[in-house]
Amino acid sequence: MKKESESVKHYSTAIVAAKQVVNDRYCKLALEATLVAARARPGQFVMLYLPSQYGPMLPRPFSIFAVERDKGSITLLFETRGRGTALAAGLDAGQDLKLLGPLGSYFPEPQPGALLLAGGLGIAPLAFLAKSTTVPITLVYAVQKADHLACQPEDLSRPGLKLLLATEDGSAGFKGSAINLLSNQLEQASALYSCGPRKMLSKAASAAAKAGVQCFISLEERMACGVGACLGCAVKTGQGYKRVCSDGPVFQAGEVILNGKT
Amino acid sequence: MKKESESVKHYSTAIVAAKQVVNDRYCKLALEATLVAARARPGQFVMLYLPSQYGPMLPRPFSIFAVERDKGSITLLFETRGRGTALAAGLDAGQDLKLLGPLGSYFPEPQPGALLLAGGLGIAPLAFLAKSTTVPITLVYAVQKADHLACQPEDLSRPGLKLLLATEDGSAGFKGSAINLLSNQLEQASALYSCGPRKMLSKAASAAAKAGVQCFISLEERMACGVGACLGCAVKTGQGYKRVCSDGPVFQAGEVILNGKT
Amino acid sequence: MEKPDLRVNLGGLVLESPILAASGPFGYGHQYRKIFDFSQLGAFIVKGVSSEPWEGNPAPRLAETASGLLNSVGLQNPGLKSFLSSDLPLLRDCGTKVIVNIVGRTVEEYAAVASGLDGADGIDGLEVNISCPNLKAGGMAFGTDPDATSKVVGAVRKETSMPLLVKLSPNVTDIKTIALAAEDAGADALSLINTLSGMTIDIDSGRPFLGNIFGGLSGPAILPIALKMVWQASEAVRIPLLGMGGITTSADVVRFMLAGAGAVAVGTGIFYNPEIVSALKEGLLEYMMKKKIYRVEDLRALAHRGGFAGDN
Amino acid sequence: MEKPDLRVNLGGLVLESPILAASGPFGYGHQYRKIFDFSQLGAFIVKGVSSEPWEGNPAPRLAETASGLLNSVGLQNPGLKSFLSSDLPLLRDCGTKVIVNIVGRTVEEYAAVASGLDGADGIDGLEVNISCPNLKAGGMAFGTDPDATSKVVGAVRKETSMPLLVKLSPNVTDIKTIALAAEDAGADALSLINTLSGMTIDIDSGRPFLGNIFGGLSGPAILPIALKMVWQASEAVRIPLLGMGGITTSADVVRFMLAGAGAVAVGTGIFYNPEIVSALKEGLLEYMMKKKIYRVEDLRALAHRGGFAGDN
Ligand SMILES: Cc1cc2nc3c(=O)[nH]c(=O)nc-3n(C[C@H](O)[C@H](O)[C@H](O)COP(=O)(O)OP(=O)(O)OC[C@H]3O[C@@H](n4cnc5c(N)ncnc54)[C@H](O)[C@@H]3O)c2cc1C
Ligand SMILES: Cc1cc2nc3c(=O)[nH]c(=O)nc-3n(C[C@H](O)[C@H](O)[C@H](O)COP(=O)(O)OP(=O)(O)OC[C@H]3O[C@@H](n4cnc5c(N)ncnc54)[C@H](O)[C@@H]3O)c2cc1C
Ligand SMILES: Cc1cc2nc3c(=O)[nH]c(=O)nc-3n(C[C@H](O)[C@H](O)[C@H](O)COP(=O)(O)O)c2cc1C
Ligand SMILES: Cc1cc2nc3c(=O)[nH]c(=O)nc-3n(C[C@H](O)[C@H](O)[C@H](O)COP(=O)(O)O)c2cc1C
Ligand code: FES
Ligand code: FES
Repeated sequence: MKKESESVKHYSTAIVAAKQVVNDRYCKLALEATLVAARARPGQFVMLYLPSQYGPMLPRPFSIFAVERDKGSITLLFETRGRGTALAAGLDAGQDLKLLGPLGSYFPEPQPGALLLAGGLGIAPLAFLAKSTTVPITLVYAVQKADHLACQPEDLSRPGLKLLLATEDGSAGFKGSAINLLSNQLEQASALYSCGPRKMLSKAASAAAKAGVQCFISLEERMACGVGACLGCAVKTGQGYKRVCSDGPVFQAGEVILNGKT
Repeated sequence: MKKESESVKHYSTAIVAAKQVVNDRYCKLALEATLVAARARPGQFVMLYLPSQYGPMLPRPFSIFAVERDKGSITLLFETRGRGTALAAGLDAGQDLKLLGPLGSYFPEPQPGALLLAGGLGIAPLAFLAKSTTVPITLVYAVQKADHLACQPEDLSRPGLKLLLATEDGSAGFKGSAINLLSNQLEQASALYSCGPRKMLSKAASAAAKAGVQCFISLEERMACGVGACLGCAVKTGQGYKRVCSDGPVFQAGEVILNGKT
Repeated sequence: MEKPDLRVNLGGLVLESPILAASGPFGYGHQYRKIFDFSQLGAFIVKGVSSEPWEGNPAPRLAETASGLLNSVGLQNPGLKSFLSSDLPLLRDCGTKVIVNIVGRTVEEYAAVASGLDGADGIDGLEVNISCPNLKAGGMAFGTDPDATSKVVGAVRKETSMPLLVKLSPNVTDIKTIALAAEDAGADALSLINTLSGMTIDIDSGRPFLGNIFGGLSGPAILPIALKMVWQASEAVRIPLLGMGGITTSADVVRFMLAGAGAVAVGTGIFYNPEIVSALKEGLLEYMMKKKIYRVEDLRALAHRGGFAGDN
Repeated sequence: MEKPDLRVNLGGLVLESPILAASGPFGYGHQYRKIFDFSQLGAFIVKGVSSEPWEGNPAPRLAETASGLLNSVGLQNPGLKSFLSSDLPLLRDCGTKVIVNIVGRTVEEYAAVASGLDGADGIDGLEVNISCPNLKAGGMAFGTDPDATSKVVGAVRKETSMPLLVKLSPNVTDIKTIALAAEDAGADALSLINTLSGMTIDIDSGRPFLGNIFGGLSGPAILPIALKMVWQASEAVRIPLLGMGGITTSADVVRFMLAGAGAVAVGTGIFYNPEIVSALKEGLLEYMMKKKIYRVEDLRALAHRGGFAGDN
């Protein structure tokens, strides 16, 4: 994966251009943030400073899901989970908030035949990656059940993209684990790009290693600064702890240790 | 003053019937709260549990400014000062919130010739008191300058009420300290009822004592429970500390110690 | 589905629910009896009682801080006699067990209150608050020194055969030493934590805000500190723990139990929500059903034993 | 109107502003130099440096709590050599003074870092973090014992003639004893407070949330505790104090100064608002103009001397 260029962090005011409540779990937020939109690369994220009426709150990291460079806007896709995402889901068009970004490393440009594996909300950076190129690639999008599709297949489709859905209960697409679906595709893949739950990443990385396919993964960890200063977002690697926010979130799979005491 | 009847505390849901932003300092909030409206007496207060999006917050005490028993509603009048009042001013008609009340002691019924002295927001309980009776009384309403009239004279007027305004800068009514204005009125007064800053109360109480006129004052103190349990809202009296929330807020002036280390 | 069993044994006191009212915020109880149903409580802990009346501190006594509350009530109380004649009768038949918190400025004073309360009708247990300043030893709180802790607890233990809780101060370098001293001196259970010492300043006057300058910090702000002290105490002693400090949600209740508390108490939380006790109890039941834990005792100290099986 | 003078002398360091960056949250500084202007800072305190590299603690290392943050970074750092060759050069000409925070597991380690840093180009002072576990004395932090404090500070003092700050741990029964020990052993100023020890539990897994189980609590939640310790230390010692713990507003800055701090540092606050340093400075200036205080030194410890005249 590529290192963020050191000069592109911006702390600036963004304006909510549009909010779309996908369903009671998921929400899309389009933000006018010209500089971020101009520079964001797939895999990078932003820190959102949500205005809370009572006391300060840590900013929340969100992957960039889509970019409209002409409009100077970026879109985030998130699940309403705790306080931060509840506040984010409560924003309305026209409100402003602070934002820091684009942050972190990004995916290398996919070559023809690249295979993308998204688990759950892991779709956010991979949707951006899939749209950032026109070469033929395959995107496997795996969720527990059809209800958990944060993003509809028609939103993802583009010429040259082969989209495969997988659900654990079979309520949409392939029934069963994404890893099973993956194994059939891996042999021919030029590289694997993945984002999602740790356990899925770990299995995907092993499968890729076995198949001799390069694998890039995007990680999540609790964050405070988002810029590599506080050393809070540690992930264990062969060379000691690295920072998810600035050494990552995109790592080469072989670099990081995903199992055991991390 | 009279002690609250022990059985009338209610913790219930109130609905915002109307909000009126008087100006950038003051705000009126009408709440549908049937049981409170039915039982509230002038001088009593309610605790407002303001819904805050981030973490818990202590409830805020507010005097009851007006009651419309037929509509089952009460009105509060407040100044936007800190977090709590900012949240209160941000409420909109139709929203609900929790409320505990009516709480505390209340003023004895005014006899003809009663004199009421309100300093600043001290107008809230005295406006209710003035409207609760039809006997002829005098209300002195003192503020720093005309801008600080949280409540317009026409809102207060009723047959039999003599309203005297005082401002420190002369921008409305009598120019100068309310206490000067008071001294002319005290001799003929049947009793003095006062609410406002401690220093004003203390001077008013001395003047009343000198004139041999009974004096009732309403106090404020930081509160947590509002019901007399936590002993947080202490005021020094001849018999040790009393609780503003349940022994007061209305006290006989002679009872409490208003100066020095309290 | 089976309804979970919430009973716990707290140092000999069998309680119907592990959620108690902490000493202080609820006062002597009668004010809140009109507001929520006391039978929802595992026990009610009465505000501190001393042998003679205490006047308390000058106003203001309360200041709100970020997710916290500073109070400097100063253990104002009407004294033993008045408590027994005026307050205790109002608590009889309140629907739950009654534990009385006792305070003193000397070992003798503690012993005197304990002796005066021992066996009184309507009292089920005692809780010794050792955060009071030791007048004979320069004003440091008894609970900041293991020897002073031993002496107070030993003296009270002699005066009562009731279940005896000892309430620890968090303002110490090492909670384990104090916990052990209290256990060795005869405590049946430990309550922790009391408030952390703090202050605030009014920038307008340039003076300390509280009349007493210093106050005790309670509320959600202190929860992580309380949780750690419960964790540590549960590794140091064998007697049961009553965990408290900042509880406002049923997740907080669960956290204290997983850390080692057999039961918990809510204090400042009652100010935020007068219906908190039933909300916590409902939330705890829901959690237990979801986790298929049928006896609340089984939650106790689970986090020391690796948590739940599997990797949720 | 005259523009207030913000200069302060912190143990021999003359600073242009009394608002500093606390050790840790800003790391080694270069990441934040792109985000805010370091010349707004009175000084920049670098994250803890040890003689050899420290790996740090397992993930997760951060947990948000009510108005607070738990961290268990574990003083991960690249060690003295790498700091001098890779990090320090990036701080040269950063626009403000640089103070380096030093950590160790033995007295010798502390002395070794101090000796290695002494006189290095681009360093204006040292800050000894005595909250580290004392490996030779069972793992209790040096800063929880006056003798251990003396030894560490004395050893470091011998190695450097630079201004020496000693950073106190709040996890103690009596901050005054430790403050005095540090002063007697040669500190030029004291920094307080470091984080309070705490923890949290993931109720879903039933296990401690942080990889290291325990972490340090910072942020607004701890401000009242920090303020009291600064108040107490300022009554115990003569050397200047650098106050910190939960600062997020200029009112907080003022509170620490009124309580006795000559200067303050902001830590966790930078996470909430990357522009906090200039916001605090502006707010402080506004307050001083309003209060007609023209030298920030005049605010120091004013609350001990009765605050402002009159009764606002
Ligand atoms: C690089 C990165 C990219 C992300 N992209 C997305 C995205 O595109 N869409 C999305 O829905 N979520 C994303 N997340 C996770 C998202 O940040 C959390 O879901 C969100 O912070 C939850 O906040 P909350 O206040 O609602 O929950 P709370 O549980 O109240 O959060 C409490 C704390 O935990 C942190 N936190 C909670 N869950 C996570 C998590 N899984 N990872 C990191 N921190 C967490 C929060 O930041 C906060 O500090 C991303 C996380 C990272 C690190
Ligand atoms: C019995 C009683 C009746 C009151 N009636 C009115 C009224 O009718 N109109 C009105 O505008 N105000 C009234 N007040 C004062 C009102 O409660 C405070 O202005 C309000 O709490 C400020 O809250 P805040 O969150 O906006 O300010 P903050 O400063 O953020 O409040 C912080 C804390 O201080 C407390 N507090 C702040 N100022 C006061 C004060 N003067 N008295 C008591 N507590 C205070 C708050 O309750 C809170 O706990 C009354 C107070 C009491 C005790
Ligand atoms: C207003 C108030 C009064 C208190 N009084 C007492 C007391 O009399 N005796 C005692 O042992 N603890 C007393 N406490 C401490 C509480 O019982 C409890 O230990 C502490 O507040 C932490 O819990 P919380 O955060 O849930 O309030 C008091 C606390 C408050 C806020
Ligand atoms: C992520 C993080 C890392 C820290 N690292 C250090 C450190 O290396 N050395 C040190 O003395 N203090 C360290 N601290 C403590 C801070 O300098 C400060 O004393 C404490 O956080 C309280 O201030 P605050 O509430 O403003 O953050 C760290 C704090 C945080 C939050
Ligand atoms: S969040 Fe601070 S280093 Fe990554
Ligand atoms: S506010 Fe609790 S006793 Fe008055």
